[in-house]
Amino acid sequence: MKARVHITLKNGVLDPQGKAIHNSLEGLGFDGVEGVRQGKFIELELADGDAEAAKARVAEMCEKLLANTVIENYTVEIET
Amino acid sequence: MKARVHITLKNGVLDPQGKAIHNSLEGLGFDGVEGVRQGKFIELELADGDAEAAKARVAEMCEKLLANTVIENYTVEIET
Amino acid sequence: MSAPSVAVIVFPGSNCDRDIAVTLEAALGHAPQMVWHGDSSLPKVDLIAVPGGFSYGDYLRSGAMAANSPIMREVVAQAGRGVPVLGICNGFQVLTECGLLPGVLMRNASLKFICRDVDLRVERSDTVFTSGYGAGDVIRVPVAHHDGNYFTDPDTLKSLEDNGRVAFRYCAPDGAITDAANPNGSLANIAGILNETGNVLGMMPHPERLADPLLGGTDGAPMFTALAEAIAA
Amino acid sequence: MSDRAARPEDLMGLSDDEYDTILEILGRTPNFTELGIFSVMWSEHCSYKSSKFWLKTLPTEGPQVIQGPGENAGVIDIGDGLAAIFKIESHNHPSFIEPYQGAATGVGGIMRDVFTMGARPIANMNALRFGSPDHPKTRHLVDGVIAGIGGYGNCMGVPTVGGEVNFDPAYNGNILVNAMTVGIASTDKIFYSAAAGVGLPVVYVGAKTGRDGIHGATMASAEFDDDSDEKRPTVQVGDPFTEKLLLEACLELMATDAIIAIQDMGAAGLTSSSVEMASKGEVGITLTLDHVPQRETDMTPYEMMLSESQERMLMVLKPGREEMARAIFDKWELDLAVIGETNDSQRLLLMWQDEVVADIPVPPLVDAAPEYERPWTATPPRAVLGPDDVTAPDDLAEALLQLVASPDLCSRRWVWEQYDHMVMGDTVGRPGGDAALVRIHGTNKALAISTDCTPRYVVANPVEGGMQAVAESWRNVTAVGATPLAVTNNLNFGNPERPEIMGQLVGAVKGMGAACEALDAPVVSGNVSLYNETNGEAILPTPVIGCVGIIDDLTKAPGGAFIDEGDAVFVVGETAGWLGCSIYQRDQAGGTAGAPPPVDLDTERGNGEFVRTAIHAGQINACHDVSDGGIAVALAEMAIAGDLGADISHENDLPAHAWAFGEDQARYIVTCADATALTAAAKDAGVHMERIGTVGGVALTLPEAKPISVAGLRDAHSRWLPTYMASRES
Ligand SMILES: Nc1ncnc2c1ncn2[C@@H]1O[C@H](COP(=O)(O)OP(=O)(O)O)[C@@H](O)[C@H]1O
Ligand SMILES: [Mg+2]
Repeated sequence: MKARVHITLKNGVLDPQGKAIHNSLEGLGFDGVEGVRQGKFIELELADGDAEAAKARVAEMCEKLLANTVIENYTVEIET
Repeated sequence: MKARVHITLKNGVLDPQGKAIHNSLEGLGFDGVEGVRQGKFIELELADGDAEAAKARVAEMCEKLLANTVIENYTVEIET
Repeated sequence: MSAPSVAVIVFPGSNCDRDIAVTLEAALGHAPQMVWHGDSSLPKVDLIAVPGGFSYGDYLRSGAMAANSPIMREVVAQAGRGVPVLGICNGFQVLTECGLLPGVLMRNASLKFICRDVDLRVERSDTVFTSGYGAGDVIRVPVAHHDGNYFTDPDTLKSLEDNGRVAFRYCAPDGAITDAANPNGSLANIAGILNETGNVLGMMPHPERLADPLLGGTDGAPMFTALAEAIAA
Repeated sequence: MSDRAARPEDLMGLSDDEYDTILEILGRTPNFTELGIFSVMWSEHCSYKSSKFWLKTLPTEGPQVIQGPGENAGVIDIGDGLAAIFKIESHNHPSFIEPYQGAATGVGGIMRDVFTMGARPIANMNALRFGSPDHPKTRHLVDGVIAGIGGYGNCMGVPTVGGEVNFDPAYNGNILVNAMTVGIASTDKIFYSAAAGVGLPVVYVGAKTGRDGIHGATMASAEFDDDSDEKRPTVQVGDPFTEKLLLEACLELMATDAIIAIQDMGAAGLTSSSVEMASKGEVGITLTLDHVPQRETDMTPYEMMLSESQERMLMVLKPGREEMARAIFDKWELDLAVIGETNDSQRLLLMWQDEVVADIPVPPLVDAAPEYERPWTATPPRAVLGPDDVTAPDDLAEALLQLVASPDLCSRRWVWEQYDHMVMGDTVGRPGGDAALVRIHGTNKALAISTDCTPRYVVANPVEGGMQAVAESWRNVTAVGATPLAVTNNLNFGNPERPEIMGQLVGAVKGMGAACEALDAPVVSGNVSLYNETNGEAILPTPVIGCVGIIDDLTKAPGGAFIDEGDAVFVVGETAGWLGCSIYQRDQAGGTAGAPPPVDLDTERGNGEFVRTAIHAGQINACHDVSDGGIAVALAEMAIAGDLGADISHENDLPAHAWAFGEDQARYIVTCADATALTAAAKDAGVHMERIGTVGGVALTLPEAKPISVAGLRDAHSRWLPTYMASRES
C-alpha cells in the first residue's frame, strides 16, 4: 500500500525557492509563467491494511513531523 | 492555467532524506512504514493558452532547470 | 553555592556542540555537560544551549527531526519553568520547530549557504542573554547557514515588534537596518528573537565563533560572560 | 595455458594479456563475479598500472614521516604526541556528470580516507579546474561543484579552509575536482588496514549497499538489464549526515581496543577494501554476502562486490568485541554486520546462498596486477623569451585593473562564503590568504595548508612545472610563517597510452621529486587521475600539490595585508622580468608562449628560510608570496586586504611591465617597520632583497603608472565571479 503526501506552503507564506525558480525560468526565456510554488512530495510504502486507517495514520505523521503546519498544508492520498 | 510537476528520484538512487525521515518516523513510534522517498512538487501558474503546448513547455523547463535528469524523473500535469 | 550548571544538547548531526562548549567553558570556568538527544531527562541546569550544526542532516526541514527527539520535551518543560535556553543557528531552527519560538527559518533568499561575518544591532540589553551589550550596539559575528531566512505571519511579527521580542537584527556597520545588510532575506532583518518571557533566545548568527581574539574578534564573548554572571548570581 | 574458447565477449576493460594472467592464476575460467573483481582491482584507478613505476621514484621518507604512501592517507609527526594525517583525491569524472553529487561524494570519500586512520578531520581543501567561462556548461558546473563541496563539508562540520579555482578551455569537457582533507590523531592511536590474524570477525559498518556506481559498461550485460525502461544511473548520491554519524561512531570505537584493522570502502567498495586488508595482513578473507546490509532487493554477488555506495567501512575486530562495537553503532543509528572472517588460505572466498561464488588467491590478485612502463616522449623545450619579447600594455595601471578582475585572479569570496570555513573554532587564517591556518585544538600551534599547481607551466615544461607546483605550495606555507613538513599530490593527466601525455607525467613526477627532495617535503600520499580527455583533447597536465606545514606559535603568523602606514615594502628574491607563460602574457599579450619561469631549488629554499626566520623573529608585518600576475598583482592583493595603498618607486633596467608582471619564482613581498634591521638580516643570510616602496595612502602607485585607488582595485577584484555566476545566457 502506498501513501502519497503533498506538502505545500500556505497562501501568503514566502517561498524563496519558488521565487528563485521563477526568476531563473524568466532568465532562461520562459515567459508566461505567473507564479511558482515549490512543495514536497513524499511517498510512503506502507504495510498492507485498511486504507482509511492508513490515511488517518499518515495524517498524524504529517501533523507530527512531515509538515510544519504553521506554514504548510498537506494532503494524503492512499493508493491500494 | 496551472501545471503540477512531480520530481522524484530515479529507482535505485539513494535518498538520504527519505531514509532519515523513515528512521525518524520509527523513532516516533509509527510502525508499518516500509519505505520513504522524498521528492519535489512544483506548481506553476501559467498564462492561459493551449494545454498541450503548455505541457511541452513545462517539460522543457524540467529538462533545463526544474529536474536533475541524471538522477531524477519528472511528470507534468496541466490543470485547466 | 554550587557552580552553575549548563547543558549542551547534542543531536545526531550537531556540529557546533564543541564550539559552544569551548566558549561556555571559557566564560564559566568549567565545562558544560553534553546531553545526548536520546536522553529523556535533563539534570538540574541553569542554562540550556541548543547548538548549531546539521541535526539529522537538515533533511526534511532544518530542525524538524531534532524537535521531535525525547530530550526536547524536557527542554520545553524547563523553558516553561524559566530556565534560560539559547538556540544558535540549527538550535534556533529546532526551537521554532518545537514551538518554543514562533515563525520559521526558510531557505536563504540567495538559496546558497552563507558563511561570513555580519553586523548585528543589539535591540535590547535587558535580557539575560544581552545584558553584556548596550541597546543599539553594533556587534560583528559570523553567520553560517543555508536556512536562516526568518519568516512569520504579520500578526506574529507585530506582536514580536510590539513586545520587544526582536533581540538582534542584521544591520549596516553604522546600525542602519538596510536590505543590503540582510544576508538571507529575513523579515524585518530579524537575526534573533525571544519568547514572551524572555528566557528563550534563538538566533542564526554564531556569537560563540567570535569570542577568541585569535579567531578575528571577540564581539560574541559578552553574551557568554553575561550569561555566566547571571546564572551564577 | 590459454582457454580461448571460454573467453567472454566482454572482458570488462581487461586486456587479452591480462585475461590470460587471470586464467593462469585461477587455473580455470573466472566466473562473472571473479572477472568483475579482477577488472576493478586491475583498473587504472586501483592498480596504478601506468604510474606506479614513476611514483616509486618520489621521495617518501623523512624523520617526520610516520606513514608514507600505501595506506589510506599519509601520516606525519607534528610533535606533542600528535600526527597530521592527510591526502588529496580526485572526483573529476563524476563531477562532470553530476557536479553537486560528484563533488560532494569526492569530499565524503577523502574524509573517510583520513578518519579511517583514526584522525578527526580538521580541515578540507579543494583544487578545482573548470573550462572557459564562455563555455555553456561552465557556470552550471561551477555552481554545482561549489554547492556540493559545501553541502558535504558543512554538514560534516569540518571547515573548508582553502583551495584553488581556475578556468581554461582545456577543461571544457573534463573538469578537475580534487579534494584534500587534513586530520589529527594521537601518534599512538593510528589505525592501519592490515588484517593480521586468522579467524577474526570481518565487520561491515555504515550505510547499506545499493547498486550505486557499478560500472556502466558491465551494467550493459544481459544479466542486469531486465528493468530497462529506465537506464540506471551510475551516479552516487552523498549522505553527509550518515557520514557524520560514521565519523563519530568510528572515533568512539577507535578509542577502545577493539579494532585490529580498518579500511574505508571507496572505489571498488567491498572488493578493494577486503582484498587490501587481506593482502596487507597476509591472510585470506571469507565473506558471506547474504549478511551484507542491502538497500535494494535481489542484489547479486557481483553487484555487492562492485557497488560504490558511500559512507561504508570494513573492519577486522578482536574476537569478542563485536557486541561492544554493535552498541556504539546502534547509538549512532548505523548498521553493523559481521559479514565474514579472516582465513589462513590467503584466498578471497565469497559465499552466497550457501554456495562459493568466488575463490581467488589474494597475493597474485594484488601482486600480479599489471604494471606498465609506458613509452613516453619528453615535451620539447620552448624558447626562452626576454623581458622585451612580450608586448607592453598601453596603460600599466589599466592592465593591472583588468588582471585583478580576471577569472583566474579575481576574488574567490563567492566560493568560500558557501563553505563553512569557521566551524570547529580553530580557523585562524581564513580563506583568501596564502595558506590556510588551522589551530591545533587547545594549543598555540597551527597547521598551514596550501594546494597549488600552475598547469600552463607544466604543459610548457613538465619538469619545471612539476617543481614549481611543489615550490609554490611550499612557499605559500612558508609565507604564513610555517615550516613545510610534507606534501600530498594529485596527478591529473590525459591518456597515458599517448607517449606525449606519458611524457608529461614522467616529467612532472621528476620535477616534483626533485623539489620535494630539495625542500625536505616528502610525498606521503596522493592520487592519480588519468584519461582526462574528451574527443582526444587532453586537459592541461595538472599535478596538484597539497602542502602541510606547522607553526609553533601562531601569534607570529603575519597576514597578507598591508597593516601600517610607513612600513617599508621589500621583494625577497631576484626579479628578472620573466613573462614567458605568465598570466600577463596569456591574458594581455596574446596567449602563452615561451618557456615557463625556471625554479632554482636552492634559492627557493634559501629565500623561504630567510622569510620564515624573519617572521619568527617578529621582523615582518605582512608577507605574501609572488606568483600569478607577479609583483603588481601581489601588491594589489595586499593593498585590498589591508585597505591601504603603497607608493612603489623602484628603479631598474627592466621594462616596467616585465618588472610588474613577471613571474620569477622564489619571491615574496614583505613589509616591515624596521627596514634597516631586515636589510641587514637579508645581507647576513645571503638573500637577495630589494626595497621597492612604502605602505600608505589610499592608492597603489606603481612605477610608470598612474595611481590606482585601493577602492577601485577592490571593486575590480570582487566583481567578476559573482557577476559571472549571477548572469546567464538565454
Ligand atoms: N601520486 C601519488 N603520489 C603518492 N602516493 C600516491 C599517489 N597516488 C596514489 N598514491 C598512494 O597510493 C595508495 C592508493 O591510493 P588510492 O587508491 O587513491 O587510495 P584509496 O583507495 O584509499 O582511495 C594511497 O596510499 C595513496 O596515497
Ligand atoms: Mg581509502
